[in-house]
Amino acid sequence: MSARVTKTTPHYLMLLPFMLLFAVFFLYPIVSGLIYSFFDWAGAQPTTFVALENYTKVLNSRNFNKAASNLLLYVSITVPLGLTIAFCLALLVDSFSGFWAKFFRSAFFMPVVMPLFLAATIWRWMYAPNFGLLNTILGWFGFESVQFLNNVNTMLYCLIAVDVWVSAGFNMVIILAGLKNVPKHYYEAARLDGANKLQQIFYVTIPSIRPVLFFVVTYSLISALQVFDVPWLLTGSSFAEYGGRANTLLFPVMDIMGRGFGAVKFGQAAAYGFMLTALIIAVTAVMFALRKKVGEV
Amino acid sequence: MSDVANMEVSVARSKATGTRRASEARRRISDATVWTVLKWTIAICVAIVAIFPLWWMFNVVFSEPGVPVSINPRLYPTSISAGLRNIAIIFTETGYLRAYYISVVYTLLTIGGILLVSSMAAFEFALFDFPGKKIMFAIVMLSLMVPKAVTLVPTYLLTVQLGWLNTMQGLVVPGLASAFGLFMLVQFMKSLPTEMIEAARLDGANHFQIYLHVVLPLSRNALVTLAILTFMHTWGNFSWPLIVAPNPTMYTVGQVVGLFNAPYSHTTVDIAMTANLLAAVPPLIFFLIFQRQIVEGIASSGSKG
Amino acid sequence: MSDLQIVNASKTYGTVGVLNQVNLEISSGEFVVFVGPSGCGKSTLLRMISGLEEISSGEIWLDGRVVNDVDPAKRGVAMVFQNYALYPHMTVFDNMAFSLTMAGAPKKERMERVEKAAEILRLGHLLDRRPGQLSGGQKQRVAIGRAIVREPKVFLFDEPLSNLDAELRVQMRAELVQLHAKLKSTMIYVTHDQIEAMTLADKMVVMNGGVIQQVGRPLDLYDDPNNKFVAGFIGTPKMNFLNARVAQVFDDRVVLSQIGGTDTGILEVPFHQFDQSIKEVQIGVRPEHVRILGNVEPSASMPVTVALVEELGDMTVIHTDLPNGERLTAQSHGGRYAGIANACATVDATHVLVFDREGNRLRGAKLS
Amino acid sequence: MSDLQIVNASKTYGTVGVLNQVNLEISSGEFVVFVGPSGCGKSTLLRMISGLEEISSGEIWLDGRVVNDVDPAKRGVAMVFQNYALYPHMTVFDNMAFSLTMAGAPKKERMERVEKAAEILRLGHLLDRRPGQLSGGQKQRVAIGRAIVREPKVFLFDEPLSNLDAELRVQMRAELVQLHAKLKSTMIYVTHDQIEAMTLADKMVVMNGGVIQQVGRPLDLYDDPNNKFVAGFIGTPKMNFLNARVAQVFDDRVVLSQIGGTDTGILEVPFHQFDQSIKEVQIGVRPEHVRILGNVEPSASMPVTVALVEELGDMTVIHTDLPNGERLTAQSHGGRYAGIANACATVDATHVLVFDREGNRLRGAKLS
Amino acid sequence: QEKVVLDYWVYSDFAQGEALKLQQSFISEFEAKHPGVKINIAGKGDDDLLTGQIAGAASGTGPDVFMNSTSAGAALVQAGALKNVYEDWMAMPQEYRDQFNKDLIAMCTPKPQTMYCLPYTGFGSFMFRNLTVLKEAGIDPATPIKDWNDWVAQMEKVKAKGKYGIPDMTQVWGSFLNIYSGIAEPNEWGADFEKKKTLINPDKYAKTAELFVKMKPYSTGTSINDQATRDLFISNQLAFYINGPWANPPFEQAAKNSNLKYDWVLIPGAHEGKNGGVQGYEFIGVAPKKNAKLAWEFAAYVTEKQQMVRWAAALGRYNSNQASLTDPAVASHPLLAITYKAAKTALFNKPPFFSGVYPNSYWSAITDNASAIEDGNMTPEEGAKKLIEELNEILSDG
Ligand SMILES: Nc1ncnc2c1ncn2[C@@H]1O[C@H](COP(=O)(O)OP(=O)(O)OP(=O)(O)O)[C@@H](O)[C@H]1O
Ligand SMILES: Nc1ncnc2c1ncn2[C@@H]1O[C@H](COP(=O)(O)OP(=O)(O)OP(=O)(O)O)[C@@H](O)[C@H]1O
Ligand SMILES: [Mg+2]
Ligand SMILES: [Mg+2]
Repeated sequence: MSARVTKTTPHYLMLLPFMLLFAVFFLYPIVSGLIYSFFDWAGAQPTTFVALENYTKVLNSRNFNKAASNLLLYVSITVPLGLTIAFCLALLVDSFSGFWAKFFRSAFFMPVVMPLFLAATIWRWMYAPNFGLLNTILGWFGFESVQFLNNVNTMLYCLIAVDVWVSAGFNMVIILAGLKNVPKHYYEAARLDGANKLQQIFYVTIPSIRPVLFFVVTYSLISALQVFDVPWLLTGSSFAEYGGRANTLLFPVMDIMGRGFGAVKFGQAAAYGFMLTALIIAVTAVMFALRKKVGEV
Repeated sequence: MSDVANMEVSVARSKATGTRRASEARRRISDATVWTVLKWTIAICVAIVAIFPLWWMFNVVFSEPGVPVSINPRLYPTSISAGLRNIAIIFTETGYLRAYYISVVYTLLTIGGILLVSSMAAFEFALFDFPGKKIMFAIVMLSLMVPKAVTLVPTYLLTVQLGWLNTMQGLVVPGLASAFGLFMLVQFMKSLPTEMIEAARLDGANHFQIYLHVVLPLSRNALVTLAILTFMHTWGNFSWPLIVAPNPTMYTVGQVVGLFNAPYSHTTVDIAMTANLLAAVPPLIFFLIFQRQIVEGIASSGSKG
Repeated sequence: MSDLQIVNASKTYGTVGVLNQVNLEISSGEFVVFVGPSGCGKSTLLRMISGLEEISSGEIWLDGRVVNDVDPAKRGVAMVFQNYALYPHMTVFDNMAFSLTMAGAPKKERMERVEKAAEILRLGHLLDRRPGQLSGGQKQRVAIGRAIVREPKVFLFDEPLSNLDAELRVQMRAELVQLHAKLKSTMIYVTHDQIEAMTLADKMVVMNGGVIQQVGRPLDLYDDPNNKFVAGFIGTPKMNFLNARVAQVFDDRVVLSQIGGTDTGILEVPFHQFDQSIKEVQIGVRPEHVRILGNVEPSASMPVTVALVEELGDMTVIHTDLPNGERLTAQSHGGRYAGIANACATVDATHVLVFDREGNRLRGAKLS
Repeated sequence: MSDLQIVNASKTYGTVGVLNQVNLEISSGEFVVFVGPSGCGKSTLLRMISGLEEISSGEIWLDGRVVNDVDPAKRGVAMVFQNYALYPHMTVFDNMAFSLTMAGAPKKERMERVEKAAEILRLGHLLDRRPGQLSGGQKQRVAIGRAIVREPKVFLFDEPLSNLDAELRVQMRAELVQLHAKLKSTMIYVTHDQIEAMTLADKMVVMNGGVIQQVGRPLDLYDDPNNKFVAGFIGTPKMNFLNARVAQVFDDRVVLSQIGGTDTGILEVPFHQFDQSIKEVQIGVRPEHVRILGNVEPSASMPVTVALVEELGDMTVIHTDLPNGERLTAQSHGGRYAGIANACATVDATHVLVFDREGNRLRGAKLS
Repeated sequence: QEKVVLDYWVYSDFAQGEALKLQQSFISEFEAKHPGVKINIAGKGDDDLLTGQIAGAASGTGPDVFMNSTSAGAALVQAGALKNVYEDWMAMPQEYRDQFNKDLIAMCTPKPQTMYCLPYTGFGSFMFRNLTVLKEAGIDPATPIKDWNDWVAQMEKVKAKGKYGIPDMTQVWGSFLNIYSGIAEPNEWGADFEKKKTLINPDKYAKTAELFVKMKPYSTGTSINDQATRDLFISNQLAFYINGPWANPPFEQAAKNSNLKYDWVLIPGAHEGKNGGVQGYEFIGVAPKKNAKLAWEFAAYVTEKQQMVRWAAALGRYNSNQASLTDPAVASHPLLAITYKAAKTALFNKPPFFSGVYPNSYWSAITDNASAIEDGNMTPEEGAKKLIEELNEILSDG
């Protein structure tokens, strides 16, 4: 018994710093956030227990459905699109070698390195009506100026473009690393079997890097569900006013921030946050279940 | 007679094969060149799209003052001296240098802390079995799914209770138990050969020495990758410093830049852009120095998902 | 001094038994080789000796004390891993000195002991390199060097040569023999390469399915195996096993018939006091004791069909099929195969081993 | 029909030449084996034939047409890779049917052809499994099956057995022989395992450093190698090479002396019209033609020191050192080594090969 | 004697350049009068200021004395960041109290005996005109713009020369209000939090929306906050630009560097004699903390006439200390003069202050509705009706 204890002690000692910090600075705030979500809580003022009122208020609020449907649409486009592009970029970089491979890899990764507020400033300029870069180019082809960021039909796609631009490099690098691990023989066998480039991608590359893809998909999903800063900056949001025209770029986390710091309803913000958490956990669980079903190679 | 005929036939045939080969070769070459041209075109275009914003900002900073920015696309720098003047203004007339200092210290301490704390934990989670391991790891992973917006205020209140408002430890310590970092390192360390650790055990290394002398050095790529990602994340972290270190003596670069970006700020575009550009420089340098490791590091962490 | 006793050692993973009641004695200075097919538990046994694997039941005695609960590093054993497990981030010197560093030995001592080991293994000029800059054989030597530095009582090797190419293996084998002669430590060596086992072992331990099948000098196992498994496992080409009927039993020999399903397949095998109750046996014949003759058919020869001839220069291996479908392989030296399709085979009865239906060796009673 | 000619083929990577002016003819139905040390260009040559590697100069003709620029899939060749390259995410059936799927063959045809191949290889019951659920030998067979399904004119094998354990290798070797007999296709096989090469090849191609050293039947290469490389490469234990002086030349023999640096090391080697200008040669003697004698010292025997004895059951290999430090290995069968340390060695002069100082074989003039 | 340290938070532009210098001299004067007191000034961006104050109030560690926009006042009241300074206020001499804008004092005192702050600086919006563009379009800047129709007519002329008339005024609630204020009265803006009803007058809203529809062809499509809009103005592409005085510095610089010629006028109203415009104020508040007394004294000091005169004179910025604005040193400042004029007719930005927190979708509902009408998705009348319903619904949702 005591031998067992001494044997496992070093493990817990090594874990201690992390778990202690984690418990204090993550677990405790999460738990207290969860508790606050059942209270009417406006910062310093005394809190009163309101049971599930915060949750029902959020669920019944005008913005909730809008934010939820925005999120759904956004996630269902940006994740597949972003990953497809990242995947293509990875293939592209993989087809180079030596200096150029490194060069393009670094170049494509650049947006990941750049602070977001910078990226947003520049994209707002690119999207500007009439004189923005995009509209200038459209103008050359005789198209009318589009108010990209103020038109409910284009706003979401503008956001997705920026989002893909920001995240593609990161996903690309991960996929690229996966590509490097695919044994060359698979491709050679497929070539001998008469598979063309596209078929090689579908029959060899994708199945071979499935674990990497799983990681990338899951991580992208989790991040996309928590989307916040890009639409916030792109719409020039403030706590008083956010979400862009007709709330087209309103997402749950934005609303959480707004309800907290704008309307000073932290209880509602917390309730909202935990509903989102539940959604994220559900999505992740589905992902893991799917992986089990498909079977790990 | 028949010999002659044969000869002719064979000549004809060799001619035929000759021309067919030539045309085949041509087709192959043209296929190849089309593909190559396409490949390069796409790659260069994407590279431009990726790098352009930074380039543009650089040009805005290094341009003749007073020329409207957004309707005269700046494709190249026009005035180096103006840019230098802008930079000088930023450094002399604002607390930028101090903010640089705070940000660098904040970032480096965070990186150091995260690498240390999460590598120690990852070492245990990835390589050993002990009671409670699964449940602890699961809880840590679940925390990844709670949006930051929810915990921001409770964490802040806690930090205040600790008396860490406007202190470096207030900035750094609450972010050290990074679930993402732990996850990444665990994935990487799982792929380390167990023999290496067993060899060290036989060589008399104790638990901590195995971590220090064997596992840490072997995880170098993953650690560097985590360092880069942490650098970018910490450097760009805005909301936490904002509420936990509101004192101007503790402003980070992000906050100072925020002052320039405020809608009612008096500053002109080029000055604001200079502030922005200067904020982008350190992560860029950090990335360029360490970018080689990032692929290998992420590779082994990603592949096991 | 460094005697090793393994007493009733078993190992289970969950409910799966991997080693079953293993008993083994190893004396100081012996070179012991564990052989057996993949998955038979060789590595597990070795790792139990090293202390890396816990022992489920039983005891391991080293130098007269039970070491079941002694820390691996304190048992005085050193291990060389299959893939060397060199630390890629350290130089050869640091790799070799690692255990001393961990023990806090002063620099001077480290230098001395590493250099001594390096000299033995001719590694002196490589001490500053990293493992990545070494060839396979050099890595191998560094891995051994790391073990030598610790001056262990017992060396443990887990298939240390399996990653090397054929030529290097032959060379490293010779070096190991010399090393053993020089150090005179106990060495325990795991392999599934027979030639390695036969050439290196003072004592060979044949394992199968978590059970020790036989322990002994290599040639004793070759000549006098305890059961079909050992007989078949040792020797290439593999021993032939043929079913036979006991036709007649004499005091000093037994007459077996129906070999290969033929009437002419009759052998008089020298055997002291054969157990009369046994009617069916299997015989084991090594290919070198089978002769394939041309189409002549002497009595006591069996008709065979030649299935495949492998001419390997000096040696010719002829695979034939007996009328009942059993395979009979013959091996001959020097001559070249004449190219016959139907032939006759004779078996040297004095070298025939007899097994019961369960595969256990039947031995004649010892003459008192 | 599927004749293969390789004409002046060379391959360079950048400035590094890997294959140098290779010329080779392979007739339909032949089983050709490429052997050679690691890095000699075997795989490269094979891959050039398959079309996976481009040819730098020269031509490859298949069935009377140059295929240099033909797409790999359209050459009618199939390749079996060292690590099988089975797609882990597909069932055995899908793996085998992959080429047909790519070609858009209808389901029925796929079923038929895969089943036919599966029958040949006894894979019928495995078609629904994934490669991860197969043993090494089964994977190997699936890899071959995938090739068979394509009904290629030429099969290419790149060390297909090197990942299998010894026993399975022997077994698979036999299966390959049978397969070749059944399909009668041209097969080209790369290995660096001699036994594999000798047992499988109709024609053996020995390569070294990107150059073909000799082409011929295995036993011809064994008995009559063109140079020291081929002589040394084929045969285990390796042929002994000893320096010798030409003492006397007769019309039908040559007398060599100072073998092993000893005065008694004198051999009269049958040789028709030895070139008188040559004074120094090297002789090659296979271990089986060396005999180690007890302490008796007959004339024409050389004193040797026994360095290492490897007793492998039927075979005993004795490594000895000659007085001048040259190594002389002897091999004997049947008997057991007596345990002498100082001994004498004799060499069978009729089996001695003579090489010049550059390692090229010196052959006697043909008798007209 | 222990040193008392007061944290003093201001908008970022108060902690930059000229403004900072002035603030620091106020501080040192105050410190000189109160030995043992030290005041730390910190500048913050808009949202950051609010975030920090709310978080600070929640933890009791916020700034001691701070400014913010009156429009954020209600949120700060709710967060408990503001001390009731009614008694301190009443303790001040009458003469001091008379210096302030009466309306604002009323706004700061939403309930009897409850006063949350001292009104501090402020702004009024007006219209910048690019004289080069007007000249090109053949418009005489000296003739005042009579009403909306006149205004639109001018824009048409500008557009005929290929230039733009005005930014898109529907994108930001502030720019919307700049137009709406040209027709509405103070009691037709804001919300009644008791009844949970908006005060917007639907008819006047519809009129405003009609104007948006008319202006649309002449609009740049960019919002007033976009850099592109300012750049258009600087590069003589845009005739009218409506914003507060803070927009002036870049124009001033451009006037120096690239000969921008511009002036400013009041924002045209729907009919002659009426002008549009928005006035907004910053207040200075005191946290309910230990040193609230001293903090109050400091707040009272900086808002006092002497300081506000210096402030207005140096920066040309408006404030709520009416007495200071009439000071001759101040009245002559051109920017201040126009602001002062504008503020007389302008509507408050988000009234009523300090009583109810506007739900976060209130303001975007207005701009969304206006944009939709501008885009032709609804008629102005339909839109107005819908908007009122929507806003009332939002208010009652809480
Ligand atoms: N951690 C484990 N959990 C469960 N079973 C295990 C574990 N380690 C080994 N085994 C099983 O124990 C048996 C013996 O394994 P061991 O590694 O000792 O075999 P081996 O004789 O060394 O084989 P090889 O020659 O392939 O190395 C195998 O059947 C293996 O599957
Ligand atoms: N892509 C390449 N670039 C440069 N050199 C190469 C490349 N591929 C092979 N080589 C070199 O060509 C030579 C021949 O390689 P090849 O693979 O044909 O050898 P091999 O005979 O098959 O050896 P092995 O038995 O080890 O498989 C080697 O020296 C190798 O280093
Ligand atoms: Mg093993
Ligand atoms: Mg090869």
